[in-house]
Amino acid sequence: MLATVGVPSIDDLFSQIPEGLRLERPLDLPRGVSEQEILADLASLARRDRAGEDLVCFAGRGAYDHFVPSVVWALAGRSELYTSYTPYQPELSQGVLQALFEFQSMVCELTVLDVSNASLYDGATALVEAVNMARAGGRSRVLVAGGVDPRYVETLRTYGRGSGYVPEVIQAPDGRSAPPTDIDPDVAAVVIQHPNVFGILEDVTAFGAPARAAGAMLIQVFDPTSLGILAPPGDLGVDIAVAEGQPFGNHLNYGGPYLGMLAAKIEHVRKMPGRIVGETVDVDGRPGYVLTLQAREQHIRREKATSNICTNQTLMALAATIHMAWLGPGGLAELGRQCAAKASYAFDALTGLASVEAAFAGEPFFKEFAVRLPRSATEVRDALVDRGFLAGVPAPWVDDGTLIVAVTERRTRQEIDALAIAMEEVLAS
Amino acid sequence: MLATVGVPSIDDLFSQIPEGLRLERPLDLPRGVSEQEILADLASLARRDRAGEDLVCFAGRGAYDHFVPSVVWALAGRSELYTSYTPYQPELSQGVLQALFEFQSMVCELTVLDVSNASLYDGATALVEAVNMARAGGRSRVLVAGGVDPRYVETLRTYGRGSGYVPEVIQAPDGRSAPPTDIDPDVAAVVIQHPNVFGILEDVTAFGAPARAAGAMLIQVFDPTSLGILAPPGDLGVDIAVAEGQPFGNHLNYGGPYLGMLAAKIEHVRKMPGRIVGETVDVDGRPGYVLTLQAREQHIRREKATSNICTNQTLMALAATIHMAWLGPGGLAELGRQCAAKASYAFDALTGLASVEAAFAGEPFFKEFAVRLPRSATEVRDALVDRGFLAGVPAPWVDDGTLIVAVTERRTRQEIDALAIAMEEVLAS
Amino acid sequence: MILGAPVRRQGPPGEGTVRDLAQPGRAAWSFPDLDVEPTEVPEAHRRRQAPGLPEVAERDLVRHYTRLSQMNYGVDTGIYPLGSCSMKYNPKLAEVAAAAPGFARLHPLQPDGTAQGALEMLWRLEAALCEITGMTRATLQPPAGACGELTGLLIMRAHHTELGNPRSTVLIPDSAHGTNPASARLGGYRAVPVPSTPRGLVDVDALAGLVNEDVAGLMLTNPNTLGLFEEDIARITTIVHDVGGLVYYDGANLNAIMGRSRPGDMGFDIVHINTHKTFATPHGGGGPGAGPVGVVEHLVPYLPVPRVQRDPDGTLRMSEDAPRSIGRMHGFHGNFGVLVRAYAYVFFHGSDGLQEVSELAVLNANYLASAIAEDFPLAYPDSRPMHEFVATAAGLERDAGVRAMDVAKRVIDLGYHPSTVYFPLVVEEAMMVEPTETASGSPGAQSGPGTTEGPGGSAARPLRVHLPPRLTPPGASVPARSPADRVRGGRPRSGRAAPRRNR
Amino acid sequence: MILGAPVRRQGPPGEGTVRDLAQPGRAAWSFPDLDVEPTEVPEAHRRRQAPGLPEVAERDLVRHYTRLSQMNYGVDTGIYPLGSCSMKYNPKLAEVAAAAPGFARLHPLQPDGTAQGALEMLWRLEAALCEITGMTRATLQPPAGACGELTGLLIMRAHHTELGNPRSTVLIPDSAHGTNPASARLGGYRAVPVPSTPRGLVDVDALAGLVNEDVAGLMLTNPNTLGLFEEDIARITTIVHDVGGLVYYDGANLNAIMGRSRPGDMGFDIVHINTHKTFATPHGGGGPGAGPVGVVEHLVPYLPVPRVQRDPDGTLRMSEDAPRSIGRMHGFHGNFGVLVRAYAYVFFHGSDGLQEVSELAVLNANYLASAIAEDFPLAYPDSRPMHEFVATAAGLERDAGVRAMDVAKRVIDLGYHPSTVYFPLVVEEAMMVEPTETASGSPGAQSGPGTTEGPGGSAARPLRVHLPPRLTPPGASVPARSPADRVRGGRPRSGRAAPRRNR
Ligand SMILES: Cc1ncc(COP(=O)(O)O)c(C=O)c1O
Ligand SMILES: Cc1ncc(COP(=O)(O)O)c(C=O)c1O
Repeated sequence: MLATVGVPSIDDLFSQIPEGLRLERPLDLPRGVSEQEILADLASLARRDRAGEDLVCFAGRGAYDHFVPSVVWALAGRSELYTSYTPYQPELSQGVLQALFEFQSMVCELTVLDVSNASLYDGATALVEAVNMARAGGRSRVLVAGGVDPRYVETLRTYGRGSGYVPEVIQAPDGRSAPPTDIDPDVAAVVIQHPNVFGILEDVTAFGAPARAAGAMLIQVFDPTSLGILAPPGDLGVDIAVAEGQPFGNHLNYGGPYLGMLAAKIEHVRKMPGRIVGETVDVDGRPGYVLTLQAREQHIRREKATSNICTNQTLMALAATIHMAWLGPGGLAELGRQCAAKASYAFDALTGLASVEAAFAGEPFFKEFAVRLPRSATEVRDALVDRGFLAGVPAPWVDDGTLIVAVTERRTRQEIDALAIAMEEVLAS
Repeated sequence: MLATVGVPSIDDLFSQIPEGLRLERPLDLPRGVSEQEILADLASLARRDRAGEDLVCFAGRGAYDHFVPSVVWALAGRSELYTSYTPYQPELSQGVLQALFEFQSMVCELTVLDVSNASLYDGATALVEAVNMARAGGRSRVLVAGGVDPRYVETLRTYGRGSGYVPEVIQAPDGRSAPPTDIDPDVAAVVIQHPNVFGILEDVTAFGAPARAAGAMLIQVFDPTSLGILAPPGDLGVDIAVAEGQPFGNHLNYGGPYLGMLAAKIEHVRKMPGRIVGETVDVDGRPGYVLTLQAREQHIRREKATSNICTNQTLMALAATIHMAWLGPGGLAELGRQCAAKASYAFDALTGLASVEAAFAGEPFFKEFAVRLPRSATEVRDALVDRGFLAGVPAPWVDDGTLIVAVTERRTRQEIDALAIAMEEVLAS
Repeated sequence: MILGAPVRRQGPPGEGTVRDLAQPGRAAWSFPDLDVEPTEVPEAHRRRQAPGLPEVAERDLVRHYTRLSQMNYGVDTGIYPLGSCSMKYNPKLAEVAAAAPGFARLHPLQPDGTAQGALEMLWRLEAALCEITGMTRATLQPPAGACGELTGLLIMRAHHTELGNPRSTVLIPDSAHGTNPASARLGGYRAVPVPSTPRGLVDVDALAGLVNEDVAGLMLTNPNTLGLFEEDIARITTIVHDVGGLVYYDGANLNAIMGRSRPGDMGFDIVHINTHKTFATPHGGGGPGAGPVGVVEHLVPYLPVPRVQRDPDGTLRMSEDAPRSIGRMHGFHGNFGVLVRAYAYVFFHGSDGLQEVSELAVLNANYLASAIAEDFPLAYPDSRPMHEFVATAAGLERDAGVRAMDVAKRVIDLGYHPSTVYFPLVVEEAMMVEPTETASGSPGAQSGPGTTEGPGGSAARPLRVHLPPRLTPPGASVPARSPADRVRGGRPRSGRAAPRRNR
Repeated sequence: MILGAPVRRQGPPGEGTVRDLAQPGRAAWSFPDLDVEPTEVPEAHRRRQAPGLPEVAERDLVRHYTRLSQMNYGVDTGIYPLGSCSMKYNPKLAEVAAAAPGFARLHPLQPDGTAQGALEMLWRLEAALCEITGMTRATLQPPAGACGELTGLLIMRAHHTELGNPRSTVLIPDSAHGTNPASARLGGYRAVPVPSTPRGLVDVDALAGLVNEDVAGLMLTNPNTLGLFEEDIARITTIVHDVGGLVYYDGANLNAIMGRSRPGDMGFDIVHINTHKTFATPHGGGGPGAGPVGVVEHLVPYLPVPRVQRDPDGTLRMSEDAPRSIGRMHGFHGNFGVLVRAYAYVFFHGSDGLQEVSELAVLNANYLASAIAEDFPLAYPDSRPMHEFVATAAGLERDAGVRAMDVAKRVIDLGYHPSTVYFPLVVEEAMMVEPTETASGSPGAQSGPGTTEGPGGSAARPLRVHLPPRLTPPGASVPARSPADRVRGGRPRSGRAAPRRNR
């Protein structure tokens, strides 16, 4: 090959690199190993973590231990799908394109909104993108309900540094959120999370009225697993709905890859970030799928694009699509019912302990709830790890003793009972 | 659907079953469960076993803990392959047919024999089939070298009950086997295992001479992982070679599914059991693959078939094919070298212990060897389990203190050293 | 009814074998550096010439076998309506379950104490299979149905031998599967055919004339290979028992009767099960399978060793302790990995689900038989089929010169797997169809693209047949080192189609 | 040279969506029976109408998505020679590694003490990426390259802000990827284009004229998007540094120089890496990716939180403690599962293997450029390409009226993925090709079927073009609930081909 190329050695291929900039030593990394060794290395790292059967998971706050049916990765893991590139070449990408089209359709069905895109990075960045959509009209302010996860607010704050806004949290988080009062024509978006960071059901319409009155957009962060039983964003007057899509088909993966879902009313479609797949027909009139409305995107509009997103979370969206199809309307409703019932049972079990009380008594919740402990929530959680439970996520922004507990359909009554007993022991010790 | 069929109820579809023979109660089994439950049930059973990282494996005797490269099941696990039927319909089965053709070709390359089939159940039943081939000429007696694994001899004995022979073990197993002396024109087959049950390299040609002189067939049980470095059956004058193919691409699986390999000289092809894939051309002259020589098989010849085998181990053969292609000649040689070197190191480490000695000193071996312990081998092995080692397989037919130890490329020097230390401790206690 | 999907990954064959991709010096393998002293093979034992395995990069290997897979039809591709094969959907959950290291990396010769989970699985599965078939105990060792048959025949032989005479013949209906007579011979018996009646059932009078003290037993498939339940089954088993013979149940068609009837209750003594049929363990392009064999009480001592036994303290062990056992049928304990998948299927479905499976299988077969009756009438219209049926293209041949094989080829061109044709041989222009419970999930399912394009269904209506039968080969060569050799075609023989339990 | 395999699972589109398979009452789902008291959703919160998700049996679901997969081209199908995308072979071992429950089932908010394995993996990977790029520390949080760019720009902004003035513009060469200017705007900057010379390199004099105290920095890809190494890179970075600007390295083309040269040594301050390019993490049909960002010493305090830190006792933790940090770029810690795969690639190849990867990638590109030069000359014949090159079909168009897109369509018809065409825009009838190290395993590889059928290679010789551009759509509708809408085509943009390390 070198002869064909017309150079005497491999080094000559790198001759354009100026002399002083050539690395004249090997990289300071171990030399290559065999497949057996790299697998053993990674397996031994994985074994140092405690997860799955080894640590019963009641942690939530945007990432949940739902059951992933075997079909999901048996299909999403097919190599024609996972080793493929972005479907710019539609003739060679009908599989991914059609699956994404189905994904968008299902997200629209879930949310009762008109249009959806082919996935964003995750829930938090999907909220950033929704806020950018709202701010595209020229308004500046971004109001955020108190019940929105602080992690999402932090993410908004980071991105706001570049885009020129500071998210205004309406009120210190305290159970159910209070609707905005300081609202004016410079408000671009009002953001609410429902169910909120404590799992509590918010009154979304109470946010919609003032937002509409001020001409601001209402953005809801939703939980896709709730939409079999809870009223969908579209029915609550929401303009843009975003979600962390992980609970559909994606493992916990220590935080990623997940996927951001985003759906909106049709009038916002040209401001929507990311890829959109549309249906079309080929020269023979047969249906087919292509990326559409690409004039919004960075590779065409560059600086004027609606977003800089390029690589997104297609494979995760594909997994979510398969999981949603596996669930269907019946399974989705059952999923919601089971989460709600088990969370309710766990709430009773834990608040039934002498020293544990509800953090926000009387508030209806979905699959997550907050309890107040007589001691540091972090300490209690850590002590419960030794007993095999990941009991929840502390909420230090409320107080030192608040723990947020999530209960998915995957948890059994037995596990919940055992958690209650273990917590009682820990609190007694 | 019932209306189309013209019956009022499902029960009517079963009306042909005579009344007294209808089961009038539900089956006495648990009712159906969810996917989540059945997976949890099986996972909890699997966790009750000790295997893999949890129990370092030095056990062999026909089943070995070799490394299975990730590609093997990423490919053999593709659903068009593993959910397909026997390739009787060649137009729809070119994938499986071609892979089996490649399997046969590779087995022929390995063994330096002319023809091979598309897999048998396992090594032991492959030997049964080879003996049946040898006996097809009308001769009756089956002589078996002392170094053939007793488990294979037991299997021969079972099948011999139907076919009308009793395998004659030439000599009580004792290191290297002695060639047959009591040989006459009624001997159909002489069976030798090389490397033998103790891992020892046999003198195959010393068995070939008397066998040929008496007109009997020489059958060799071989270890496919040895054939990168050891002389192949075809070069040793063997008529039929059989093997347990598990080490290529198949996990231990508590004994199955594995695959039997069988290769023979071309003159025996019409006596060969099982499926054979041949190359052909289609109406356009393009190459294609079909099942061939089917007139040997039970679905055509019924009672006069060469064998009753129907379902075989195609998928395992496919996995073996991929593994063999991954290895290539270089990898196969390296695999053999590593097994041999590590076994030799382990032999030195163990026989270096004060109370342990070689069972058959001075005999060259491949990847397995026997040591003599001062105590019951079963007891020692069981004590080593508590220290995380599956130290080997006892050989009770020799004496109570003989342990057969197998060392694959997967074992590290560190693991071998640790085994030696642990064994020393156990023997000292 | 949605019957399946077109085969669209059927590309042109002839991209070459993996060897054609090879380049000297390429390789996919990697091993750790040797961490001990290298050794030398003794001169006399050394291989002189490296085997001609292909030298390929891993990416070439991956592309090659990915391509081959795409040239293959599987249950995941579409319907597989082959009669007598129960090709049903293989639940993905079973693959996940079987991959657990506690199963996949378990050595067959581990001490029992380190394999209690595996033993418990085997123990429970054995009990479930006994309940389903009405037997006392079972062996899970045979790696396929044919091996199960031989196991049963060796048990038969052992039983008669203990009574003083192994006897010499085994009766087998003429419609039986080829493995039955082949196994009989391997069991040391002569196979004597039993004729069928015009209604497709065992000719009981003929049977009565064939039995005698030299008959070791009868092998029977029920519902039989024509898809019909042997109405006189009680009389049949009695006739054989009356001469001291045993009755063997070929369980290939067990999918028709689960929870509805049991071989043991019909009077059978020995039953084999094909897990890749009834319990949806993947057939893998021809294998692996598993052929558990159940027996009645008095035959239990003959079951192969090792067997799983439970100690009084609850511990399970692989026991070799069975002096009257026929011995060992497999090098180890059989196809354990397949049995894990069978367990998953049995206990996922449970008592209610298994019965539902049979009901759906029979309903689907009857529905399909009605649906295509106009074009392809039943070969035995006087008997109601169970889970499969034999139709005939004889009328079409008379009227239009179109043969069953032409229909099959046309079905292939439409993208589906055809039914079995020309089997059973007793039926002219036979087309044998088994939809299984997989073919349709719910009554009334009736739309979607390609729906009426069933195998041998109305698809066959606009027949444009005699499309080139692409690979009915003119001649094929045996691979590798052997000379070219004539070939006797790729005749379709049997097989099936496959939904998961719907709730 | 074996370039890939024909696409043969490309069946006719239009089998309907999963919804078309649906039947009321069908379902694939199963859940355990509820083992606690059911609860009621408060009336006001209740969903009134069930969402219109499809109702399908599991087997239909499986067949549908199996079919869709077969209608898709992937690296496992054949070569992917898209320029600027490094579409290389994704080692299967990485999938095995990432599936371990200790990674896959780890909750992002677990206490650090229960995630030491994951943290160690991140720690080692960060160090390796810093060594490869010559940076001090890195964040692994950005889930893709574009997010990495924005991260870098926010760091730039924070740096300048601390110095008193965030500045207002960022310089970006006209050949840059679209994400560069888009990210600049999201970082609060105006993007100012820098022109290229006729040799395809940055016009250094023009650059010198563009810099001033209001320039926050320069974003540069090197080797640039034309596949050429910026020979004057030292002068370029100095010019920007001299006005107090920072220099950002878009690492999309890092695959060209691993072990041969490091952005840090060239004078760059901030570098992003696309793991799905350089480190072969599967691209998944458009994602996921990961876009780690490395920085020089003085920018470390601005890196996003949380960051992995090691305590004196060796314990690792996710630390939020960084008062000058720009904050959080992702809801959790980024695409951890992707990073596991990147780790597998980096440490499997090691120092020697990574360098070999770059050498092969550059060799392959140069070889391919020579091989097709007769038909498609290089757009910049005076500069030697690195790992990719831009050729032009302008001559062919003049002589035969055949355009680059026609060549691409012809290549598709031959069964391969074409190169990028019409990008970069500055080149007439551009065809941009990146073979990566995957395209060929070893020097001299030169046989096998379909070998000369390369993308834009001699395959294009017997051109029978203007085959129907099947899916360059006349118009497409936005899915689901929205009205039909005009479409602006499916223009190919970038991408790549893929071998494993050969030894
Ligand atoms: C009726 C019948 N009996 C026996 C068998 C043999 O079973 P196996 O293929 O598992 O050996 C079959 C297989 O198709 C069959 O259909
Ligand atoms: C040069 C260049 N920069 C940046 C990007 C954006 O990276 P990502 O797609 O990971 O967001 C790409 C992606 O193709 C690229 O080619």
